[in-house]
Amino acid sequence: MILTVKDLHVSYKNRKKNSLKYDEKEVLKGLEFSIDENEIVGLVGESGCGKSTLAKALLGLIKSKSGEINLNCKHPQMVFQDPYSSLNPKKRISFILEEPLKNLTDMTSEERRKKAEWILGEVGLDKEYLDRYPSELSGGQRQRVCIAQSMILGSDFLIMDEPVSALDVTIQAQVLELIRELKIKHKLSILFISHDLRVVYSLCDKVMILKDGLIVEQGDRDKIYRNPQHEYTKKLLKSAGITI
Amino acid sequence: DKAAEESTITVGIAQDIEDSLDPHHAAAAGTREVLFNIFEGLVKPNSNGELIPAIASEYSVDEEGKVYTFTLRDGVTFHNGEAVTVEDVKASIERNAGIGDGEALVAAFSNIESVDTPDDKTVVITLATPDTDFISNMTVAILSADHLDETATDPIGTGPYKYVSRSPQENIILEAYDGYWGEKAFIKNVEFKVVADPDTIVMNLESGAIDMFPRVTSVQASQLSDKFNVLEGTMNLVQAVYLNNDVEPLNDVRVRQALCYAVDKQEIMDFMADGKGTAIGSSMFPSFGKYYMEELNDVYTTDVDKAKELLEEAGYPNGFDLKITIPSNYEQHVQTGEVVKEQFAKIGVNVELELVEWNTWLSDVYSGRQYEATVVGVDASTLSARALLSRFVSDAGNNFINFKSEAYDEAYNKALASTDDAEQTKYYKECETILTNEAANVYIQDMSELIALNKAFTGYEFYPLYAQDISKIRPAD
Amino acid sequence: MNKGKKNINLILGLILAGIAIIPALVGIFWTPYSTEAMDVSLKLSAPDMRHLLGCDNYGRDILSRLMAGSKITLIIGIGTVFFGCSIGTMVGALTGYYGGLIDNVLMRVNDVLFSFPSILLAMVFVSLTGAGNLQLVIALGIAFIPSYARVVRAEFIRNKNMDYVMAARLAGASNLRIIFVHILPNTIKVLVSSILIGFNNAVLAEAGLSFLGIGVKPPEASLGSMLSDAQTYLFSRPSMVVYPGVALILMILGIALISKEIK
Amino acid sequence: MIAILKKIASAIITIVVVSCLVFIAFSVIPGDPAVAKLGTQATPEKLEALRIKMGLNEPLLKRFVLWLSGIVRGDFSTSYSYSMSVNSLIAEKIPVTLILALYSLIIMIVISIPVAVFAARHKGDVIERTVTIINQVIMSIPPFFGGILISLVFGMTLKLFTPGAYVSYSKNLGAFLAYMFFPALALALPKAAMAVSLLYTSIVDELKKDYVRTAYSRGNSTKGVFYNHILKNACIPVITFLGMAIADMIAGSIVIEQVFSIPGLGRILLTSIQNRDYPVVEAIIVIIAALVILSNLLVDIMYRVIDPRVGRSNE
Amino acid sequence: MSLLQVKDLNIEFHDHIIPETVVYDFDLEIDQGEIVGLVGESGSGKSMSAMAIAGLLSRHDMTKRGSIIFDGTDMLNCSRDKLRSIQGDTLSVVFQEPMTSLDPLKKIGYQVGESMMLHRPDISPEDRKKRVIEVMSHVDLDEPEKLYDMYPHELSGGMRQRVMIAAAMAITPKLLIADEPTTALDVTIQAEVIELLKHINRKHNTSILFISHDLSLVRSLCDRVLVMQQGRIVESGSTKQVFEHPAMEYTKKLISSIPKVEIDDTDC
Ligand SMILES: Nc1ncnc2c1ncn2[C@@H]1O[C@H](COP(=O)(O)OP(=O)(O)OP(=O)(O)O)[C@@H](O)[C@H]1O
Ligand SMILES: Nc1ncnc2c1ncn2[C@@H]1O[C@H](COP(=O)(O)OP(=O)(O)OP(=O)(O)O)[C@@H](O)[C@H]1O
Ligand SMILES: [Mg+2]
Ligand SMILES: [Mg+2]
Repeated sequence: MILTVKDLHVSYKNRKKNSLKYDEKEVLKGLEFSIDENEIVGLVGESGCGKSTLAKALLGLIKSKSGEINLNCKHPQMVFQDPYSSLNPKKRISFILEEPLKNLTDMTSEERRKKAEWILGEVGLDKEYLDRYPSELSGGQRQRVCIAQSMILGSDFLIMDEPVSALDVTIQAQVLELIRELKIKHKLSILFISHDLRVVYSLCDKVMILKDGLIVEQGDRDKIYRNPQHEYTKKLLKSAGITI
Repeated sequence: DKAAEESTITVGIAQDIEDSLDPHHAAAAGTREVLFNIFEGLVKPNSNGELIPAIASEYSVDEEGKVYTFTLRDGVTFHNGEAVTVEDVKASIERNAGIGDGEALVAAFSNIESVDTPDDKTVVITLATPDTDFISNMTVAILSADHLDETATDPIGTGPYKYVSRSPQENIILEAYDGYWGEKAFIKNVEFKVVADPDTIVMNLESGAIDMFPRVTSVQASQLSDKFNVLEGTMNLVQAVYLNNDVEPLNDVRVRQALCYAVDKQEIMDFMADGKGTAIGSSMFPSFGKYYMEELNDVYTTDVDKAKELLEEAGYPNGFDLKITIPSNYEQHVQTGEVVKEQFAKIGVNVELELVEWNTWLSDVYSGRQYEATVVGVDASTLSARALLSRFVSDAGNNFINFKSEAYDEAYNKALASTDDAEQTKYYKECETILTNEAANVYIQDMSELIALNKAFTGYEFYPLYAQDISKIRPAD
Repeated sequence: MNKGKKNINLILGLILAGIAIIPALVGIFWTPYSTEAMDVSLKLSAPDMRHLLGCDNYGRDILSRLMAGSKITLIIGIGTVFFGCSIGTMVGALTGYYGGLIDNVLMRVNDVLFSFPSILLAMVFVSLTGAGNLQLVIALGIAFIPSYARVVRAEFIRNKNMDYVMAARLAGASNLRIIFVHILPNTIKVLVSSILIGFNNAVLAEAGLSFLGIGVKPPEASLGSMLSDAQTYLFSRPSMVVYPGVALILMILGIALISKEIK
Repeated sequence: MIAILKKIASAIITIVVVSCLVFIAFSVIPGDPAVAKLGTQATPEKLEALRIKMGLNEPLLKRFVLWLSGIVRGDFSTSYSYSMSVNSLIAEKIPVTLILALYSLIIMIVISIPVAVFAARHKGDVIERTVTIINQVIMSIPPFFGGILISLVFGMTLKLFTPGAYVSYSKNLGAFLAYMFFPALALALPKAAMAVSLLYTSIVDELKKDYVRTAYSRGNSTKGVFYNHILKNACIPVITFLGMAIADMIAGSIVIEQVFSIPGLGRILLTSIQNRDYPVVEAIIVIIAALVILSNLLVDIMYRVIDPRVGRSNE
Repeated sequence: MSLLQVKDLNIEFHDHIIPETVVYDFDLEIDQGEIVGLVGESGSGKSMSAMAIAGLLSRHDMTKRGSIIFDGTDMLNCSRDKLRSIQGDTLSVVFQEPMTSLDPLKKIGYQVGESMMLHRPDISPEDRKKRVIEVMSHVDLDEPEKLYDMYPHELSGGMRQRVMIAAAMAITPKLLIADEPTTALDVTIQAEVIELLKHINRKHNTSILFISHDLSLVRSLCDRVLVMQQGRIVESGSTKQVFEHPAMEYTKKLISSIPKVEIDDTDC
């Protein structure tokens, strides 16, 4: 098991209008799941159900209220939902890619540069992109850079938060292909977040359905797609036009 | 004069009355010149610099100069209509002398031993030591005895104008007093209007917002249209670079003399007022005719070489650094400072001008005496030479230049003691000469005073004291 | 955006600011005449070949004083902005990034400062410390801190929840590194425009203080003090008002145009 | 509502902090009010007597407590230089400055909105560029100089008013308002220029937004789109500026009052600083700070009124 | 005659030094009651063409050539007043972004009723409100009376999109242009909006131009499909024909990039 989660609760504290008190909004209400080595787990749910929150909580970017997260991976990485805001607009691609190496390893600058060139090749980009700024890249290229940055440390667990939803259909297909390849080549475990059941089907080994802060259904891909148990899963499948 | 009955004049003043409307507590020259219209003393000055009887119709002094006897004039009333009584006079003078509560408001009054009222027309003032000059202090305002404490907010006097209202930083409004005993004012309503920004004076005059402004600069005067007459008088003050006689190197008479030789008074006047003004050489200005010594003006004619020589003698062949502290609100002194800086530079004295607020000046320079040199003008509060000369006595409280000269103290005391006018004048002149020879200060000028007056008015009179006598002004035909 | 138009504004701005600033830069090293030497014979003399802009009421060469005055104005403007901006940025960055108690405390202080209009603050400060260029710079600088702090704080709050900051954190960057290496460069754009606006405000505020008589020390001059001094000659020698006025306007206008384009 | 109450509470705290700072600042700075009052007549004995009379010999803390408790009761004690209570001194002046500031606020708004809309509608034209340039020039003029120019042009040349002929509002309200128009204009113009450029940028930003297209698609005329939809949205970023503008106008009135000979708070403040008349200075600064804080509070409330999103979503 | 006839539409931008043509020779006909789909990758010119048809492209720095005849009016050459009288009346648009296409400061009710206010000035405000609430309930918005006084930010994306549709339907147009009305929405809501459009089409016989890059949606909704690539229409025909026998490489690529869910084959 690379990741096990037990009874995870996460809530946002907010000051609501007309009130002096903090208003606590519980987004995740007791999740329980695990992810195996070299496995892609799909996380599906409607917008705002807490998918991104879960991702950030798993990596400690936001505090969870209670529960247990066991992550057997040194530097877990994440590909953020929005390829436009997840790259620092003022930094060149080379800086962005080398940042984890600079902070967490003691490589020399040549070594870092080499590694950056290599990882860029892995995601199918030319090394000339190293000297560009994010604004000079298309959405698909940005998403590749994000993926590259998340992989440069060679960590074996990644979270990908809707990595393709902002992209064009044709580019979507390319990125999905890339993820498939990388998983096999680098023996990655991935938590893949999406709201597109088709995409999830085409990529993941296991699927979890999140609704109202709870996982309403989880299991092998085929089992869920063929034989959904929960009403919500059925509704999702139906509206996606995946009829049984 | 009936037509003038309802006439109005608006007089611009640069500063509001910020000390007090109570003439006994008012200190600023700008306040005194406004209050001049409201209050009178037993005697009052006229435009020739003579004291004429006012609330008193006549007075006499005994031989020795110790007992002053005043007879009240008939029919003098306060603005509230009540007649002036000997009690009022007694109360007013005792208040100034601090009889009753100790502290004299005016230094000279501490000499008063008693104020007596033998009958309801006579006031007798007895001095502790003889003083023939004491009468010049009797211009002090006479206030109503039972209104003393309210004067600051509701001034009631006996002058040609009575107080109507004021609005801080806006105006002070006066109205001609019908019951005035003397020659009544021509103009019924007077508004003293505060014009705080000197750059708007010309505009205010031209636009008709004000009819008169005392003390415009020559630049302002030159910009006025022919709607205005510009009257020229003198400011009656001693403008000088006052030197702290106590600090190095100004404690050396040669250094002070060198500075005197370095300045070019004419150049200063040229820069500041197109040559207007009167050069002076000691602490006395021309309108004090009797005491004024024109010859002192030429003791130090501009002579850079001589100045350098003196400096060398004194051990400063390369000059020295000098900080001149100037109150920033007096533009003319600042300007003078700027010119002086250049003139001193020619003899190697390197001047730094330090502009300070009036208050800082008062506390650091005037009271604290923590300064090297300053440029200001010193005026006289009474029509007496003493008003100008007393401060240079070694232990005088207001000897802010730390001047010390035994000869001076001696001459001054002799002047005080003498009962003979000619003799007294002689001693005062001796004092002036000592100031000049000792180069106590770098004397510059008695500045010219330009009055801008709308041609609709006429009759303005200059006084040798700070006074704007509106009662003499009348509409022109 | 239309490139052509952009360049015209930028070039115009550069030219205008250049006209105002180059003489000031030259003025640091050289002026045609001494800025303080007086000469009665030249008092208020009209322009001629030797004194291109004529002389002032002390017979001092106006061109020379204009150059020196521009220099002082520039120094005060830049000094003020530098002072206010560096402290304001620090305050804004820390409060914006960390939030919580620091934010509350510093922002309250900021509010207090902010509730004193800048000219008032400067007046009080100068009356405490006396006049002088350094005092002026500090006084105006303090008065301008809150505006920078606010701008930077808002940018930090906006940025700190952006995904790239989270990514940097995942990449092992420390808080200080995130503040200075990652977020700060992203506030530059906003900062530059408020720096330029701040410069203009500083120059105008200095002129205002000179007008109130608490600006630079004579005989030193700034454009503001020259302008306010020359008002006396508004009717007789309007050109004396025009020169510093135009220089001031050119300087501000030029820099404003440039700042617009940088935005 | 509670959010607003909270804002009010924090505003009050700020005012209190400001008052304390002001009092402490003026207690520790050099400069003796007694010296100021006595001027050249000062002698050590007289000074001492006056200090006792003014209460300056009391310990600082006691004076502070006295002063603060006075303020809480709305009593700002007595002016040193004017023989009257600070309250009555200031009460007379506050309306002048306030009306000047409000007047210029109105002028600013009345000028800037149509001009900004006009410029935005002609974006890219010569008109727009002319407006921008004029705007920039106006912003570059020091306020006092602008005031002098206005007196010169409208007063001396066009004779639309008499520079310096201020009439008190208590005497003749009409004449007062007529006179105040030009000072207010002088105060408003640079701010109006600023507002135009902000509003213009904001409108241009709004123009790019999708809802504008929606409005057009429903058959709105250009004017309808501008005034019905864009303007309100474009004003939101400008409101913050409004708060600052009010503060600037109150401060700017110090200078403008000087130029136009208006006896308002600014004039009193200036002379009181010179005279070390601390009760007056303290009172005025506290009042100005309170006005600024108050106007910021109003701006905050205005946000809530104009923008339904504020206060309902989190920051 | 058909409701809308577009011939040889070309759109060219001039805001850069070299003029840029973004739509070439665009041809389109829509009959009354027909639903036509327009698909293509991002930036292929779908929105531009649609905006041109709706008369919403009127900037100085662009030119349009060709002809657009809508309901007998020449949309490219008629007066602005004429254009305005059509916009929001017989021709309405639902925009791509429901989050930003509503004026954030106007109440929902105002925005839904705006076109009615502009085009039917004779309807009294009370009647208008009644009708607006009616229209809102037609698009399945719950509690329309309450919604009437709410602001856009208080609504979810799906609700906003419904509001947009309600606003477009307020005075039953002849042609509804829907520019990617579902892209920003959740799958479940997407399906509902498609149902809604179908319903409107059936009930009012409104023609719909449906723009999307989601081929599966187009497939389930439209009668006819046009495929655009780089400003040109590369393929057109009935939905069935295009999806089952795509003629162009590009179309094939588009269709193949829909992730497949092959569950149907297995037994269940
Ligand atoms: N910083 C925050 N403060 C308060 N509430 C938040 C915050 N971030 C997210 N939320 C709320 O938490 C819930 C879950 O948000 P989250 O971003 O995890 O959703 P999501 O499933 O990723 O949605 P999407 O598919 O749109 O990305 C939402 O209702 C959101 O409004
Ligand atoms: N102002 C402009 N100047 C030049 N080109 C423009 C301009 N606006 C849009 N374009 C271009 O016009 C083309 C068509 O844009 P359009 O918005 O119609 O694409 P779309 O097919 O709707 O794409 P999407 O699916 O992303 O909405 C794009 O290539 C775009 O870059
Ligand atoms: Mg998310
Ligand atoms: Mg589009």
